[in-house]
Amino acid sequence: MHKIQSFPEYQVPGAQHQDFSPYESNGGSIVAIAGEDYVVIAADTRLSSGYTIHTRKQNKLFQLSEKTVLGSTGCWCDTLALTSLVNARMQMYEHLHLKTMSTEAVAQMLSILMYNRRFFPYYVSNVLAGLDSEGKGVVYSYDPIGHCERTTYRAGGSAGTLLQPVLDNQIGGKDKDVKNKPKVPLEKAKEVAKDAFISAAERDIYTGDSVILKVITKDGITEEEVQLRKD
Amino acid sequence: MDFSQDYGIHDNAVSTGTTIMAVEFNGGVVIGADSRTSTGLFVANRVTDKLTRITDKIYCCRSGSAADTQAIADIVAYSLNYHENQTGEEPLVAEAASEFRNYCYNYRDSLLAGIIVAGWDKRNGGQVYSIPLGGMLKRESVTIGGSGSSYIYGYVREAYRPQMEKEDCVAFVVKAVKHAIYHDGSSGGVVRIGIITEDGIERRVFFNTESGNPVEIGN
Amino acid sequence: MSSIGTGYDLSASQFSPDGRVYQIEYAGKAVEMSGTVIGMRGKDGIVLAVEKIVTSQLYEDDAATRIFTVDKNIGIAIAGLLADGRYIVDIARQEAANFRQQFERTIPLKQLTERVSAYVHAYTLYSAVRPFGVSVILASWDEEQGPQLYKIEPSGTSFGYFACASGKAEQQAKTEMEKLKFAEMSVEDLVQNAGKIIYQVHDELRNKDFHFEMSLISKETKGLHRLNPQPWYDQAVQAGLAAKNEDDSDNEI
Amino acid sequence: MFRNQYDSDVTVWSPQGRLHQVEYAMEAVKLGSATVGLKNADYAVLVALRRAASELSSSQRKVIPIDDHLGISIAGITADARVLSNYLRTECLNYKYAYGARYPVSRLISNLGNKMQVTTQRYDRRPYGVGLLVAGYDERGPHIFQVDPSANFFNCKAMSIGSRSQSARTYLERNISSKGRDFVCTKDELICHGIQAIRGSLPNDEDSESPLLNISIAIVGKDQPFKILNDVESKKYLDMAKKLPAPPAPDDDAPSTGGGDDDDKPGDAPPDPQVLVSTMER
Amino acid sequence: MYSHNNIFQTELWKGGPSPGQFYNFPGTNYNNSNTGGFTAPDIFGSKRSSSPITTGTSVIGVKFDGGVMIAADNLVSYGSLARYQDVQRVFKINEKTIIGAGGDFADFQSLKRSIDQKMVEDMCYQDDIDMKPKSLYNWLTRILYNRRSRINPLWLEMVVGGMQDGEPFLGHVDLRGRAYEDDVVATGFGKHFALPLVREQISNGEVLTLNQASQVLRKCMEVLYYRDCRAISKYSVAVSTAQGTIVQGPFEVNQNWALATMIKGY
Repeated sequence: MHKIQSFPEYQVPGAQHQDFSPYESNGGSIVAIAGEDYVVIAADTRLSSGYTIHTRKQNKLFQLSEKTVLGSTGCWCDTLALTSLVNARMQMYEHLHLKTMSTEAVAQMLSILMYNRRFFPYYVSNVLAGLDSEGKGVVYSYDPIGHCERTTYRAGGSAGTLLQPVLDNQIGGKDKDVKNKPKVPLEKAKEVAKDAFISAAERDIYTGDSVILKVITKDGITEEEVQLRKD
Repeated sequence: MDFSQDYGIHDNAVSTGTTIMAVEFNGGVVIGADSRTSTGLFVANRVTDKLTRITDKIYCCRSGSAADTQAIADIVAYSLNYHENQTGEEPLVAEAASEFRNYCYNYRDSLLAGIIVAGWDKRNGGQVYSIPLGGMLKRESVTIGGSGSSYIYGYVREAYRPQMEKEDCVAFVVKAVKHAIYHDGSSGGVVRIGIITEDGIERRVFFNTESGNPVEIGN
Repeated sequence: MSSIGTGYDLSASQFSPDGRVYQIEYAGKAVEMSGTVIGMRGKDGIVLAVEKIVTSQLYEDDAATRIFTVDKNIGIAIAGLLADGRYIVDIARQEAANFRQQFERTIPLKQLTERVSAYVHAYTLYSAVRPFGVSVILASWDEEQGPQLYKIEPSGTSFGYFACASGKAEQQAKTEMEKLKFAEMSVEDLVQNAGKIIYQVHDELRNKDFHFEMSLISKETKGLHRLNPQPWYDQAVQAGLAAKNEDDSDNEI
Repeated sequence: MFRNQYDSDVTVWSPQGRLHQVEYAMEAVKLGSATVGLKNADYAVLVALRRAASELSSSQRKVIPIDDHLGISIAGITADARVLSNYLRTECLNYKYAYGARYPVSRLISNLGNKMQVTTQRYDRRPYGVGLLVAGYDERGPHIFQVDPSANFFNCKAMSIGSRSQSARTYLERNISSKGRDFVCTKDELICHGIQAIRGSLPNDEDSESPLLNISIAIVGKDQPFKILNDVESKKYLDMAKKLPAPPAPDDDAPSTGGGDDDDKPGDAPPDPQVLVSTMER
Repeated sequence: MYSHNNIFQTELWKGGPSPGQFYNFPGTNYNNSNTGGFTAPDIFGSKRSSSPITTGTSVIGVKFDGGVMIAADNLVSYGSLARYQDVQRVFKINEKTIIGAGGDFADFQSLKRSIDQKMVEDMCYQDDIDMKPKSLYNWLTRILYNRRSRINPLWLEMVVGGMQDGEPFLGHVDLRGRAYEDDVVATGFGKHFALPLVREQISNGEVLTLNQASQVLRKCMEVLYYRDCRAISKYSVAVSTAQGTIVQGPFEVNQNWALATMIKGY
């Protein structure tokens, strides 16, 4: 609008120049926990900007295949664009190679897709959960520009920093003797994930309403929903 | 002392800081405008003609950057002339308005143009279209534009009657523009009027006097 | 036309010594082999009708349709190579869209015809392409302009008509149409005559099976181009069948 | 060398108003092994004969998935089919990306037709030497489309193209329901009809009862994404179909339905020309 | 087109379309000459992303039993000037889809022209397939995201509604391409004033009837008229049910100023 400034008599009264930022934080958290033969991934369903809640039932888990689920939060428009791109890419892969993309392959591709926008990043926090080619549960976590790390549990999104220590303690067994780390049974993983979200909803205004939890095993994917605080 | 810096004559673009207006009446449209063109505080032209011909029966009233609006008007006039040759029929006012809007919208970041398109065609009679900054398009039965228009919204809303007689309509437009000239520093000079009907345009000039006629004082 | 074998008839960019461009005329032959297509302009509506030759029992009724919508109130019927025809229809749609983008209204049919015929004509100028093997009938109707009808030939020439025909039985259809007074015809008259003509000109000895297709633009269709609209479609078919039976019984006597 | 002076280029009309190059391209379809497409109220099915190029090679792909709701089977030059299938896949992906929906089958095919038409009108191109049968499912139900090298396409109740496909078409015509709409039968029966139809197009020296009968079967329909059946499933349907009576022998008196023919061809067209194009097929 | 200092030019992914590069979107080819070369942003985005000038305020959409309803007032403002007071901001797209728009009205008119052209294309195919609300919603999301990614956004906030496979659909898209579906959505001021009013009514999972829906929208428009400086008292409503779509209005909101008589002093 520099032009209008050289014509003061044409400045529109009441019209303010609005700076445009392509980014917006829409909140939301993800927790994923992998076990020997399962992986649990959960995300809340609140979509908000600042103090405004847009919707209380936004699913943030994207099922990419029978064995892979992506949780994505942050700038919601980037999430939408990124996930449709991943879906398109996965279909192209399937046509080319006549098989469905493995979780490892999706993980690598996601990293590349993200890095492709290194200088105008997808402003999202991604956690990818799935079964690897040996049938073991696996979690990949990302930063917005495509750094990719394979782990067994991860919290991400607006309450990620709140929840990661909980997981370190409850799942990672960081407080225990390193040698006798207990294997985490599925039921415990689910309980920890739910509890984590109940706590997060207490302290993070961008997390709440309800949490959707998906469990991936060799028999398929099951889904359940737990209600959270709605204020 | 650098005169140009204080008065912004050389470094400011030429603007038709303006009052423009168009009204539908029962047989065509009346368009009107003041005649002041300014650069900053300096009146660059005191007898400007802001009623610009697009075709014989379609005119536009220009406000905003003089260069921008003249350029667009030239392009649209050329394009509609070509269109007329192609179809063998007189262009519609709506077609002219649509063309103006296309330029104003597509280049909205680079242009400063607020345009009123008015005219008469066989299909829809007299029509007035408003294209403000930003490039939206809206048909209205009466519309005003330019910096001076803000001072006369109340008057226009109060005094306008749908489907007026020609001379009533002319008087209404003259009076409205005069009010704007009186209050707006960026509008001034004479009131130029165009009356577009089936037969083409009839143009009149009203001086800024009580009667609208030239008056010499002191003789 | 003893052009064959002279070598002057192999390219659209070549005249023969007697001043003809044979490739264009040969393209016209493709039109003459096609099922008959007619367009008729009435008092307050316009109709297109087609004798669609059915070459396989396995096709659906709507397979290889020869009537297309170009814009809300503009229809095109094609005689000749259907693939070429569809391509022309695509061009026409683009022209209509461009006009709409520029002027925010539907393109006048006269203008659309001019644009499309210029395109068809361009394909008669170069050796790198061949002329379109189609004859294109364009129809439109609106409140202000009323019914409009144009036809474009493979050469790229175009004319306006009250009624016109193309394809196998062009002559026969024309003869039938010349008996009619179009300026006074209602929509009902139009569709019934369209049915009659198509059923009458169909040659059962050469092509056993055909499918009747028609479209209508008028006030009754809300100014929209509609393919096989009811109840007019049934009216046309009934009129056609009746006319055919009459003809058959004439022949027996 | 040439059969006549008007058949050298796709840009040359013959004095009869024919395009010999396009007609020759149509012949390429007849060199490919046969494929059948058919549908009932809810499903569309493709059945294709596969043949190996040599003893040592694997058999060619006859059925190509395009999208979840759509796939094609081919007869003719396989490499040309790949170009077309790439185009179709890209279109479907783009449509899905933009609209989050499945590309309506008829619209996709008419766009394909316009792409193919260009190759029949330019000096620097040749028509695609491949025929396609498209099986798809969208909000208008299941569809079978036949696409020719001439850039013509037809919405079909059922169809067969490829070598000796006439007998398959005869079978389809005789078995289509009396109303003449499409097949009224279960999904399993529909697939068996497809197999029966294609058995009639087997070369005489191949025993249609042979367990080695190498066919591809694909299905798409209501709540059924496009799927090529695996060997076990195919075997199941082959066995099921074998229990049915053998298809009627091609009837010499059967009307020439000319499914693969351009409908602009005059009724008294001369016999099919000898083909001079070489193809992938051996 | 190539310039060596353009960091986006670096090809990390060869073959196939580069990520995010899909076509069919108006304004996508900003280097393309036929679009007349819109002001193209440099690699750090346009230095002066345009501000909205002629704007519409809130749009509200609710689902009800068997349909969707979208309401917006009839004002397009020019800054603080209530400039155009009889403008439709809710539209029937076809028999299945309705839309309402707030934000820069010039941008919306441009988008609407693209949509109208799509409706003509739908007709041309002669296959009785109409664009469904979800498809339009998805398409708008892509367009808006595309423009925001070029730092040249279409300054819009839109509500898309209609019937999708027999079920009501209601979605919201904004200038960044942020999109979501819900039983009730609103834009601008409506988010703060209208959403609570509607949510209150459906808090225990109730489904509104058509009548209740139109009453609650009426209440919302009244409150917005009181509390939104860019609202007027005249509004229109678009309704979509299995029977089709219709735009109704303009209506005048109820007004109650009795309170004013009781106030004296500050």
